[in-house]
Amino acid sequence: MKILRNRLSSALLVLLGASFITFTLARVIPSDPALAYIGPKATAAEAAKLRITLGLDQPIPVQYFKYLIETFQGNWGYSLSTKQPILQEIADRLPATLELIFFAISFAVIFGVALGVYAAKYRGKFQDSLIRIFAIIGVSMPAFWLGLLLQMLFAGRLTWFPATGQFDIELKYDHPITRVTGFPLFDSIITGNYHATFNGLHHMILPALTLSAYSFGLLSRMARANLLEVLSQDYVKVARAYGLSERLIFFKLALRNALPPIVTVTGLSAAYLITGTFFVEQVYNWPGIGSFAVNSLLSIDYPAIMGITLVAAIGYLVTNFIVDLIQSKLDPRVWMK
Amino acid sequence: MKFLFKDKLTSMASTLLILFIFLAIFGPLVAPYPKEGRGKANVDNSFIGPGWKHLLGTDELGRDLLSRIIFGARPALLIALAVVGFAAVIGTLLGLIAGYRGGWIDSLIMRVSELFLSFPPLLLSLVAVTFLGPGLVNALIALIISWWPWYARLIRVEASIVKSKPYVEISAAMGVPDRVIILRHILRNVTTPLIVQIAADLGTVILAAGSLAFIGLGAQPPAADWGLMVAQGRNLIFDQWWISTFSGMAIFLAVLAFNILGDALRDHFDPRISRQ
Amino acid sequence: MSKSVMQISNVSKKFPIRDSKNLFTAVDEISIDLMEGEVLGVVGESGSGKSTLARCAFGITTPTSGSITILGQSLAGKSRKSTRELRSNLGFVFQDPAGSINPRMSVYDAISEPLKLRGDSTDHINERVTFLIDRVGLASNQLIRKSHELSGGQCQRVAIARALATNPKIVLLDEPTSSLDLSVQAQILNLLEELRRDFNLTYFMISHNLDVVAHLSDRVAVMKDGKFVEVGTSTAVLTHPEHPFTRELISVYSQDLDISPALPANFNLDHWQDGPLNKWAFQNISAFLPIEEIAPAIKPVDLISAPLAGIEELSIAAEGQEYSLPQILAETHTDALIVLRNGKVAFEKYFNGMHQDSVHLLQSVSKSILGALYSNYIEKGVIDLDKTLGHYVPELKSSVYGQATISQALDMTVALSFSEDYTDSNSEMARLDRACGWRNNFTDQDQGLSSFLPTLTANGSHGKYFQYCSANTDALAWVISRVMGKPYSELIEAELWKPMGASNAASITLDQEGLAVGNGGISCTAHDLALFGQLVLNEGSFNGQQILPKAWVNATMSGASKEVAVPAYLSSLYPEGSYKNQWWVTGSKARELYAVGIYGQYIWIDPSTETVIVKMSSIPIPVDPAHSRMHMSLFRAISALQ
Amino acid sequence: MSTVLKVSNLEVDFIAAGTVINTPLRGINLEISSGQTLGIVGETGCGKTLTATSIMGLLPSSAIQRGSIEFAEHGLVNAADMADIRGSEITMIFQNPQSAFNPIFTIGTQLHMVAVRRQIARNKIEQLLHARLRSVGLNDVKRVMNSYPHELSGGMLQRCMIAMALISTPKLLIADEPTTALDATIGHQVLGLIRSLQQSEGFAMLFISHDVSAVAKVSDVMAVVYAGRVVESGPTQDVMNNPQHPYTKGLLGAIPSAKKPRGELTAITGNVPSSLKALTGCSFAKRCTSADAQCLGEPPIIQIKEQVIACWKVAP
Repeated sequence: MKILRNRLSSALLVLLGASFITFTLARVIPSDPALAYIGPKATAAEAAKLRITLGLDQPIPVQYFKYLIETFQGNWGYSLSTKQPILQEIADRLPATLELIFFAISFAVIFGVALGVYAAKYRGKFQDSLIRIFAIIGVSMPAFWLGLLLQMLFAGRLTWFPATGQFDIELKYDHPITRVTGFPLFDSIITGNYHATFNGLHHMILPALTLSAYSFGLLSRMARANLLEVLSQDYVKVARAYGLSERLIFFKLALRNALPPIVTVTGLSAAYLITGTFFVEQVYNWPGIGSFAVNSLLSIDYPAIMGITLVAAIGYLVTNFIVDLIQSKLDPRVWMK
Repeated sequence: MKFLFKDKLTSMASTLLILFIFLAIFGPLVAPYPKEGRGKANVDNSFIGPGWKHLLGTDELGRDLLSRIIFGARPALLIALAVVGFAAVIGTLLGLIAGYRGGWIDSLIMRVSELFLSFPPLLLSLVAVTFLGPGLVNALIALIISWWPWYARLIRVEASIVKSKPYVEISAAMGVPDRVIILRHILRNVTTPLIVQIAADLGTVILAAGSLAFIGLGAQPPAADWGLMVAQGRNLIFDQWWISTFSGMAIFLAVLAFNILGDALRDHFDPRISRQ
Repeated sequence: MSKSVMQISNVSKKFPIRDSKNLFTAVDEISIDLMEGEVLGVVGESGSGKSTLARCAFGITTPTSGSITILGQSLAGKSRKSTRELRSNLGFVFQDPAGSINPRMSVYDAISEPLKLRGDSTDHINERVTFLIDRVGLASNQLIRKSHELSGGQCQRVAIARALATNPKIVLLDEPTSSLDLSVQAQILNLLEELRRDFNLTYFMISHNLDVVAHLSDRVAVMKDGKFVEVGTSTAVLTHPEHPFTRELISVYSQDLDISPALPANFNLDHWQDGPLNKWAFQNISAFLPIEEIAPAIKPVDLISAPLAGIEELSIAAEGQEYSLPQILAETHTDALIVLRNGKVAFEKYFNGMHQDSVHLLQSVSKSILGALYSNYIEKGVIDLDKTLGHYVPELKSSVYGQATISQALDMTVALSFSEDYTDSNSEMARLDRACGWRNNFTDQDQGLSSFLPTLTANGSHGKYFQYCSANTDALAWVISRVMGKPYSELIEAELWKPMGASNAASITLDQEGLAVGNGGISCTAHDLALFGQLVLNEGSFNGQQILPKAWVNATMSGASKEVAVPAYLSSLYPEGSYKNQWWVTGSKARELYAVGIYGQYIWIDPSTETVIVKMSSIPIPVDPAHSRMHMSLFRAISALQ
Repeated sequence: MSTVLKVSNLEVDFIAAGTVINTPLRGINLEISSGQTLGIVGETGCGKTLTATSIMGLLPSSAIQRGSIEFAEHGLVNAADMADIRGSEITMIFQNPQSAFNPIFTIGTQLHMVAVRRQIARNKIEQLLHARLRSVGLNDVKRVMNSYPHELSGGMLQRCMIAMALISTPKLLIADEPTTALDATIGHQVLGLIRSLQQSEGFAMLFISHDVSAVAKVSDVMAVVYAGRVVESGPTQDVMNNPQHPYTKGLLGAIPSAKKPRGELTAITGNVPSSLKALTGCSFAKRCTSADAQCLGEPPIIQIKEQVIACWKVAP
């Protein structure tokens, strides 16, 4: 329990630091938020007035302190481009992104780990080399390019999958999704709107595959490497000396031992996916937080950028926390460290 | 250097890398249309598909894509070297101090780098480059900002391992000054992991720089930048497919080559995690 | 008389413990002088603090307290630069040969490093390095090599050459040969001795290997837990070791191997208390049950021997028969018998392989020790006799002990659903044994006392009748350990064993969670148990101090209230008998008091004749009325002797 | 006394890319009778551990084994036969108890797995493991079973390892440097334990160590191995008191002790050869003070009473 409290307090500290870095970047760097707010055509007088209303004339630490308090109170400001509350914008878009990440990470874990294990089992053989080439291609592939290629091939040429969006546009009229949790695909399942579910899955495949390529490569490499590492340990030799079957040694012992690092890497790739969505959503016009982020970045919508950064940092922290939690269940030595 | 050609895959990667370096240096001399490579528009020739005259086709402004890609090799390699170089220097310096000195300065340096590492990868660069203003140099700075902590962390761990080696303790006990110990004993013994990390990162930086350029925060037109070129062809992907496809291919192959060689380098220097 | 080149005075080094405010003391107040030209060897096991001591002495780390003087000067508080001159008098050779040389540096660079630091000219450096490399037995073509091209022995030679570069006076040898093969170790040891002679070096050597230390050193210091337990010349330490640890260490390096059998082949945890297995088991509890030690006094009390005439010739009438002493002792499977008369040893005899220093399980005599222990805490007001056990240990609240008071538990008047049947493997007694780890327990139930005791329930009203239940004592042991926040064994040690001057370590068995088995788990020597008996006889005053409250002893001797009903097995033996404060009282005119344990363990105290009798036995069955009567007759006969 | 293990002319080659790169075992001959301990002593790289690996049939695929191994009533056995024998009739304890146990399973789980493999009835396993742990002096059975390896000391883990080795009541126990990773006093206790268990259980033992005094303490017969060959073997007392082979003499003379004058230990010059690939004749010749041209030929086997020596320079 004490450890949990320590973890939480250190997480808060990290968030504080992260928000400070973003804030500093936004304020100290010579781009004028006021100008960004009212556009380049504004007069100097107008800009000065706005600076006062926005509190930009006050010293940076005071501004930061104010920002912190307001953020904590849930007042994350208004987007400069959409003029909507940031929190609202993020809440509206987050579910679509989380669904995308969920499918991507599932692809990556299932195929990555399975192929990594397979490669380890046949190390040095043809299968192993093939999987390793696949994996290294996965980690070398620019997501935005892969997205375009898949789009061109499977949506453009073969028309097997839709090119963009999370659902067909007509769906809104034919089979509207009743909002329950806000997660559209999930809501479609629990409300029994299977037409929408299938449509959503159909739309999901290309973006999720694109997004998962890097994590897939990472995971299969790590799974293979860790498994081989475990297989070279003394305790595996002992297990062999005591006549335990190779099957048991490989699938029950070694795989179980290799699991903790695999979980760590899964967490790490989930973190990669957070920024990965920026590019993939851009390519597939996915109505998620990633495309919102890119638009905000391009329009220097600084309240939105700060909000998104904070959410991403929280997401990263939560991922790490979950990883640690699983880790402590998997490896009895974790809490000792 | 034999390990760079130890098997077919590695040899292919090495060859590819040599080709990229060659193009980065001599690109203007070998590009079929050097002027177009530099950015000169030739609107009459726009959107010609791949063929004998234009091996990889032409873009919206009628420029020869092959020449553009050849011209893109230099900025791609330069940004990779610059980012990794600066990040490694800053990170190594801080890591050495933290690892050797320990105590409060160690805690300070490590807490600060942890803060930078608390963002999902690339996010900090994206935010930084936004506020710095789009452009190649700013993208470079932004990437350095988010890259140095990795080196600080790596070198700190390595330095604290070397620090506890008997030869360092003996030197210190003999009265050798810290500065000399850091340079003579510690720095020299952290170079291997440093090189391995640099090799592994070069490809990743090219990928990251390409990503920044793709969403319009990196190099700006009319620069011949691979990421930018993919972005320019993005909306034409269904019809003028070659623009994005070939420019992206350049990024992919460069990253792939670096990654394969990074693996080879690591296997060579660090047989612990070698994979047969 | 040679002069001292290094003085280590009261040096301590403490390290912070992770996640704790306490400090770990690696080196604890060590003082020693290093004489010119001598080899001082420090031997100890891993974690003994020997390396830390050496590192403090040679200025690699700073001690937490204490001072170090090298050649009359101190390193403390001075910059590294200003002490360089002094440091050039020190040389270092460490354990890890490969780690001693920077893998990126050549042998030449390594050896010349201290010379360059001193600012020697290149010519001089070259000359010196060539001299050194030859002196340590390496060819000069090795100078361009790097450490990974050298063998372990060669690396160590390079390390020695570097250590000698600046003509040091004192050289630290930190496990210099530990990672070398035997034949290479011999080369290095020979080299070290040769160099020492030629250059008049002083060695401070540390090693875990007594052979190596003894071979090379003039003086040996044996280190354990941060302290020197023994310092002396090599011969003296090896031939006349004083400290037990030194003796143990020496035995490691001798030819002997202690191969006393671990467990008898027919050992079975379900039957070890019964004969004939108990003949071995009662003396070897620690071989099969987890125990905690109860340390003896630092200054043990020696009892004066004053043999009482006539004991040997005693004839005892029991069970309609006349027994001679040897006969009755054999009949009751005696392992030890001690008789104290007026505080002197009147008779002492051991059987079945026992001797003065061997310990024997006390079984329920342990309960009476708990009774005595409680008296102190009751007097101090730590424990309130009228509070319930559940009051002190909340886990017991919902059980019978939520209602029963401490005093009822001490007098065994708790009305408890409990069958004290030692032979029924389904009785509560057997369950208690399983909980204590005294029987095999392959069920999920009764895993430890803390899971068994809370399940006990009442079957009547407390305080009305005497019902002997071992569980009461275990609950009481738990209570006192919880109240004091210390293991039960430590309480006995602090309140009884040390004050009364016990000579040998006793022990108590633990359940799987580390709770002491208060009902019968103590083992001790017959001699120490007799001391304890004498302590009670003396009304709690012994060894020059009042150890137990006088009033408690008197109250105990008076027995329980007449209103408490007594079972037939007791009243048939002693018509006025009762049970008070975990002691049995005969209720006769002699005011005899006794402690008894199954299979024949006794303390018999007769104040009327100032007699204490301790008997340890291994009768094959737990309880037998005939044996009880024989013991009564035996003790009364001895006590009656003039 | 019947022979439990007989190893004749055991040779091992390591190959890489089709060519032999090293021949670490150049003809090992060993024989162990039931209830007896054979101690193998030798320095780093002499092939002690490889001999054990070879007997267990656990050589890596890059190794080629020649010679014969006979085990108890099985007669000649190959690596495939060994798959059924190891872990039941032959068990092994290892040098480093900390790494020999899997860090993420409790000791109980790991012992359990071995017991299940030995096809011990499920309801008997618990009882058997309890008895085994008690017999190696671990009385706190429940706590030990529920502990993870990092929660126990090296000495306790080595006792657990011994308990694991005895689950199947083996005919032969191979102990590979079982005390090297332990503190001297703890190691000494473990040696005593192994020896007393051997007396009560009657298994034969192959005890491998670089520590001559440990071998002298526990073994009935000993074999001195140098560079992949047994150079001298015989009853331990005879070899220790009356060594014949120059290497054995050197090794015994190299043991430091307070009784030997300082600076006068017998130091064998030079180092152990790093590769034995093209070695011919006596492998010790290069470091031997009494070697001459004759020693380049394969050394004869000389028998003096019960001692067997492979040397040109020892007179029968």
